[in-house]
Amino acid sequence: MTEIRDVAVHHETVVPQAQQDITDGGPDMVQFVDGEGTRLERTAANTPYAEIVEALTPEDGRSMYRDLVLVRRLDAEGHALQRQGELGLWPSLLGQEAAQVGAGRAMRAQDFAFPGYREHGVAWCRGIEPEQLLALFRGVDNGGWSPSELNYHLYTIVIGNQMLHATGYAMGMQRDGVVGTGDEDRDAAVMAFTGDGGTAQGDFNESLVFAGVANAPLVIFVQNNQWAISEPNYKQFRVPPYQRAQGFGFPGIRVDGNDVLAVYAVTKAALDNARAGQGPTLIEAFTYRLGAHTTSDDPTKYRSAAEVDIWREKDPIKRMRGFLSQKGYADDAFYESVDREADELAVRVRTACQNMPEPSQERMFDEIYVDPHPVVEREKAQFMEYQAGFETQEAR
Amino acid sequence: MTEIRDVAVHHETVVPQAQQDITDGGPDMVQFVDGEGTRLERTAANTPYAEIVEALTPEDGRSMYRDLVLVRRLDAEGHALQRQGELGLWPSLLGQEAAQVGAGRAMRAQDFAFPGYREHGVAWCRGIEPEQLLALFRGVDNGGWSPSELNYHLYTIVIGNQMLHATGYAMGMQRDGVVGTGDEDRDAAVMAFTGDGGTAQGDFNESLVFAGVANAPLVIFVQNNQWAISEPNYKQFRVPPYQRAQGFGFPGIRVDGNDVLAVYAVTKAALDNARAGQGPTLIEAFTYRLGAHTTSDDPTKYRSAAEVDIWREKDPIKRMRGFLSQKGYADDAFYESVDREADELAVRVRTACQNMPEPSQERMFDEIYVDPHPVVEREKAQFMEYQAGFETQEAR
Amino acid sequence: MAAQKMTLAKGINAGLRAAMEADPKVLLMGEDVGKLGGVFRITEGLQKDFGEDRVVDTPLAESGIVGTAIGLAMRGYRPVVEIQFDGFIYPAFDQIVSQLAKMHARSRGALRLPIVIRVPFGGGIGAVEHHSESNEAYFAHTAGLRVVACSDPADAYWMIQQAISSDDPVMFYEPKRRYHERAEVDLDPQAGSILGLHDARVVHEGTQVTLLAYGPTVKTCLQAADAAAQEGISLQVVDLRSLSPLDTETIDRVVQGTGRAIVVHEASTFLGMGSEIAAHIQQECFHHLEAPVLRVGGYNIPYPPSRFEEEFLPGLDRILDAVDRSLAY
Amino acid sequence: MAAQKMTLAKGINAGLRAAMEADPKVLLMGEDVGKLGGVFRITEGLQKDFGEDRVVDTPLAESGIVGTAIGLAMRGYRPVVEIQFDGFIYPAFDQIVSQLAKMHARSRGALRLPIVIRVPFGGGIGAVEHHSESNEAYFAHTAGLRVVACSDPADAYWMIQQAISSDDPVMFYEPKRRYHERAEVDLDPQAGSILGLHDARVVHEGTQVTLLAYGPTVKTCLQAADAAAQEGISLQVVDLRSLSPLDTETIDRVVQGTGRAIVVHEASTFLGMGSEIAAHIQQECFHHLEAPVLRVGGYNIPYPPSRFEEEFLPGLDRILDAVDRSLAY
Ligand SMILES: Cc1ncc(C[n+]2csc(CCOP(=O)(O)OP(=O)(O)O)c2C)c(N)n1
Ligand SMILES: Cc1ncc(C[n+]2csc(CCOP(=O)(O)OP(=O)(O)O)c2C)c(N)n1
Ligand SMILES: [Mg+2]
Ligand SMILES: [Mg+2]
Repeated sequence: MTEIRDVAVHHETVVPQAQQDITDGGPDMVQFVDGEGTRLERTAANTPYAEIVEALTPEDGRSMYRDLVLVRRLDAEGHALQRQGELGLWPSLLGQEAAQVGAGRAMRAQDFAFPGYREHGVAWCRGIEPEQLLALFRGVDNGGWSPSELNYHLYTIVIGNQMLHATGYAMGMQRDGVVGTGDEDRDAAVMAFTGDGGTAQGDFNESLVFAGVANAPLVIFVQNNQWAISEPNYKQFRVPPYQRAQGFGFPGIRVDGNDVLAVYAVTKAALDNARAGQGPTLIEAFTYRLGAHTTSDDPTKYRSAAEVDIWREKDPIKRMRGFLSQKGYADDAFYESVDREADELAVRVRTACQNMPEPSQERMFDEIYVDPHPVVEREKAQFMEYQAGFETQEAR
Repeated sequence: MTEIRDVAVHHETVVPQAQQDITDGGPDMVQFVDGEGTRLERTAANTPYAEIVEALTPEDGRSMYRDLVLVRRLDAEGHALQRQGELGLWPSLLGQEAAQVGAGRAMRAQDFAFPGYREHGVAWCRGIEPEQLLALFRGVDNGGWSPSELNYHLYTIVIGNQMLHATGYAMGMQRDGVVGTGDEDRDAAVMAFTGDGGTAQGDFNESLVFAGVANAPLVIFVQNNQWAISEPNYKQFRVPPYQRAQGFGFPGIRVDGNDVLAVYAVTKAALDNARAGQGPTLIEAFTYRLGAHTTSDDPTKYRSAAEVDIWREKDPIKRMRGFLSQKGYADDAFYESVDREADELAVRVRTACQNMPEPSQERMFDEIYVDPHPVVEREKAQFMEYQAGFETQEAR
Repeated sequence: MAAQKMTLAKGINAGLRAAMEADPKVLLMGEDVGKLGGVFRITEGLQKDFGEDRVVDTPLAESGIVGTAIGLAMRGYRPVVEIQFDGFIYPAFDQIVSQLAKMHARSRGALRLPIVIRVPFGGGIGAVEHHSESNEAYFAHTAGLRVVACSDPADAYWMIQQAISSDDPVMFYEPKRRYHERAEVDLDPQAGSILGLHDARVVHEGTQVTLLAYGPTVKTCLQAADAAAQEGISLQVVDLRSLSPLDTETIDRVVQGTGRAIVVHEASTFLGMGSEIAAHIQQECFHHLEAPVLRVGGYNIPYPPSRFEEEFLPGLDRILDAVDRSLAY
Repeated sequence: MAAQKMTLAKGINAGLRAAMEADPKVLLMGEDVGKLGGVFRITEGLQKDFGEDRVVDTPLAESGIVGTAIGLAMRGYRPVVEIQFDGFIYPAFDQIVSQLAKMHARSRGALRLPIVIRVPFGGGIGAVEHHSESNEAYFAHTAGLRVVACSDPADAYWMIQQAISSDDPVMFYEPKRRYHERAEVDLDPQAGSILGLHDARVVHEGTQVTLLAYGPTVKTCLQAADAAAQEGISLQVVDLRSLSPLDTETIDRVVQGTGRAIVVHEASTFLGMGSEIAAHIQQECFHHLEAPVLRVGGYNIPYPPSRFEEEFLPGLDRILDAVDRSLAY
């Protein structure tokens, strides 16, 4: 008695089609500079954050610009190294520099971040050495840094997992008494990064439940780059992610992810609230993935060049440069010096990658367990004996 | 290098405490009769559903009352049978009769329901024989009915799982072309039941994602009975479940779960929308679990008698009886006849339970797989041979 | 500290209390672990004494519980997670297998996740579906985890403390149908009877056939040994205690002594613990075996409704039948 | 229909197409299965030809994918689910183990869930973590599921169709590092070479030692057999094809022939398929065995970073070393 129905299979498409304009963030979106870098008037959306932007110095602006350029160059170098066979894979952040630099710069040293796998720009702001990012993609390690040193967790590849780790870490901060004490250098918060696709996962939503219930000092930062590999937004949700938060009892904000000033301001405000004990915020940075999903992907299969062109116009670096120039905060000499620095960074990254020592094979048995483990120890011993056997053979 | 922090452990409680008044559903809640059964005026919240209530006949009202009383008696009998050792467990619906009868009666034959484990009242409305409900709790079966016969799925015990089954089933209806055709007898929708605690699960939230994206003909019916075993609402969410829906792009409605007319009207409207192709709705029925979580539970450990008393005053049967009497739709003779029917039902359920045949033990190997499976067949054969050995021994 | 008679449930409760007293970083998390003390009352009284920050009633979402426990552990805490019933661990499977088991290796030792996941497991209590599962093999197959099972009050008391002090994640299986069995527990930490967390124990000496068991079936095997003794057959019973790693030294030694082994557990036999133990023994004790290693376990079907569980669970008769088959070789 | 040369990937693609043409109730679901054709292009061109209702790009949530597939199957559909990579099946573990595996039994036969879950599995492609796992043992231990693995284009083409027409849920493992290997596929349904879905196949005759493998290691074993032949050792190679149920008739017959068996898989050996096979063989072929059943597999550590995978994966040398050890008994 299987439940086969007698109903004829329906042949019109019942799957919904795109309705959203994926190039327009709508009136709720917080924005401070337009596509040319012109500083915008106050709007209902940006007013709450205007003071934060106004407090920034020209030096802050130049420094942000520098981060954007260096991060893009680092990313381009990762991409190139993959193409040359030095890395197995590279997920490019091209187009998302402002979202990541804005978010990364809003953090304090005592805050802690949980990235996905594309957050090279956040890593940069946390002080992770660029070459450390390469180990994972070169296949020598699953992460080349110690998370506690710079308060930056390893990349997490299983979509959604890190959101709960971030929530738990934030709950730990609450128990440590480093939330809401009023001590600026002590109060801390956590940032958790994921993408538009990531919002569908159970873990993502459970993190909203737990963070909401615990009133945890957590900022959930969703980079909506319009694509989850080949799937557009309308296959992941019906309303944009920033609206998700209110249903869990805390604020959600949409920010122009290509406007570094806006991202910085919104994130800083959210982090300040979190540290002060005001609980979680969800930020949706509306941006675009200009490149392929990763070096393994071929986006021509699923999206039009025209769409990419529209977004190329919204380039976050171009906008920041326009802003600095219009305001007279930077000149060509500055831009050139940043470009030179980028060239140096590229060389440094490339050299470091090529010089990365080949790990010794028996290392794979190390640090599986903290305490001794007979199975692993036996296998390691056998492996070394076996390898030694080969070497003896070869030596003969 | 474990990440042990130097920060002293914080000793004030950081876990949030209850803020909500768990006896007041707030102004958004749809309600048609008050605690005494007096018909309420139109309010902003109930106006959209007033026509549905007004279209009900006195006979409908009496029939609803009858369902409430019979379902309560059925439940009481289940409880008693457990106490007498006839059942292993019984999860009582006491206090939730109106939520379940209102929802169950709003469904059409072609609709399909996915219950949790407490939905005896919905089962009743679907036409499941009361004794069929007992098999699971007596331990002779995992469900005593064929889901496709009355379009009522088995009980699901793993919290949240059924929400996704319901969503998939609704997606199947879309593909079958039985949604939005305008044919009243053909268009169909799905109802999915869970509790307040269930809203925390990943599966619950993923069902909102999938149903939203597919615009599936699904009504998600959350009985918020204020408790998930020993955990009150504020340990599961920060804002009530009906607000969850908007963040996923479809409407959420809170209804007085002890007001059968309101539940019926709200559910009927949501189902009509779903069948018409308007997509999902989440309904939160605000009610109260008057009994223990199950017969294994001892609620005195975690909640006050005073709280229970407040809710006993909001009894859904008392209200409906008040309404019928005030309107003159029913008299004592009617109430007595329903009580007699309830007594008969109780006897019938008890007798059926006690007469339930003991299943033959080798049946446990049947219907594990559809197609033959050598491991199960071998084990069954060995089992039967082995049993036969005992019998031969005993015979000797 | 003197010896004290207590139930297995109380043993865990007392062990948790001792661990919480010893280390303020130890937290308990789970559904209903607070005022209710858990559905089995294992955490009874602990929230009252240690507060809501250390005995945390979580939202009803197992992935969330384990995922946030991981975050708390990264922050220096030592969470002890209660899964309400065996059948409800699966929503957390991803966090356990992808993250909990791998984090130390993923971070090349930079991170440690000293998390204990307590799982009341097994059948025999007349419960409805999903409440009687034995899923230890999934986790024993998962590199990066340690998996142990206690079988009596003393082990309950000491093993839970050892598990909590382990810097590796430990899956801690509790035989729920033995929760209410009582025995003497020596509370003296110097007591000679305390074994390491991963040591097996010979709980009954015997010469002809070795029964290997853990958790709820240890007692069944002891009963089988008594019954067999009446028929003049001498059975040795080993409580494995640790499922990953296995105490293969003890296993090899005892099986080489008797030459005959039978593994007894409630889990389905196909790829259950018995298959690993049999595969190991036939490899390491090949020339000592007088008979193949036999397995007595749950049948290879989903755990049946409770009216069938007496036949489903490996009982005395099935164990003795296997003993006969082993001796017939 | 003539024979045709194609890759293993194309074999699955063509098999899916044939199944979709034969039965309008067959649906494909998964992440990126539509326009992109999946990250491995297994579903390439199918959405174009069968439409978005039958080749469904789902939201990024594996529990949701399997959970909704169950609902669709209850409504009469036959969903074929693609899990993008082995390591991403765990979020769906609960739906698979609690519901998919048990629904037929739970409903006492009233419900059938003819769902296929396709899992590209195993390592050797230089991927980052979570993309190279071999988790078949978890599902083989789960009663109610069927678990199979194809190893060449012809099996890929036929087995996927057989899996789809099975009324039971089938976990369908695809050896991703073999996707691009080509071979002749006989498209004639009457072709004598088509075995049942649960039959093992002797893919190389030999007399001294039997190698038992499935999925990606079948080819490695064939290479080992060639290499051994050059040293005058005759190895028999069996492609198990089905992991649950195992074709124990074939296994017993061939091992009784050689008296020596080695199981080779990528999964960790502790409680891997090899442990069940070894436990079975030592029981059923006890008196035929000249040597213990040996296991060559992945080490008992999480799958390592890709620069280590050549040493991690069982290769020719390790297989031949085990052959030597087996023959030395
Ligand atoms: C649980 C899980 N399922 C599937 C994948 C495979 N996968 C990797 S990235 C990706 C898309 C992610 O999209 P989004 O969240 O929008 O992030 P983006 O890549 O755009 O930054 C998918 C499906 C995964 N890594 N984890
Ligand atoms: C996945 C899962 N985890 C835990 C449980 C154990 N459990 C059974 S009922 C329950 C509470 C459910 O509360 P709620 O959703 O509010 O429903 P109610 O029982 O109040 O109707 C729990 C934790 C379960 N059945 N499934
Ligand atoms: Mg994206
Ligand atoms: Mg409830």
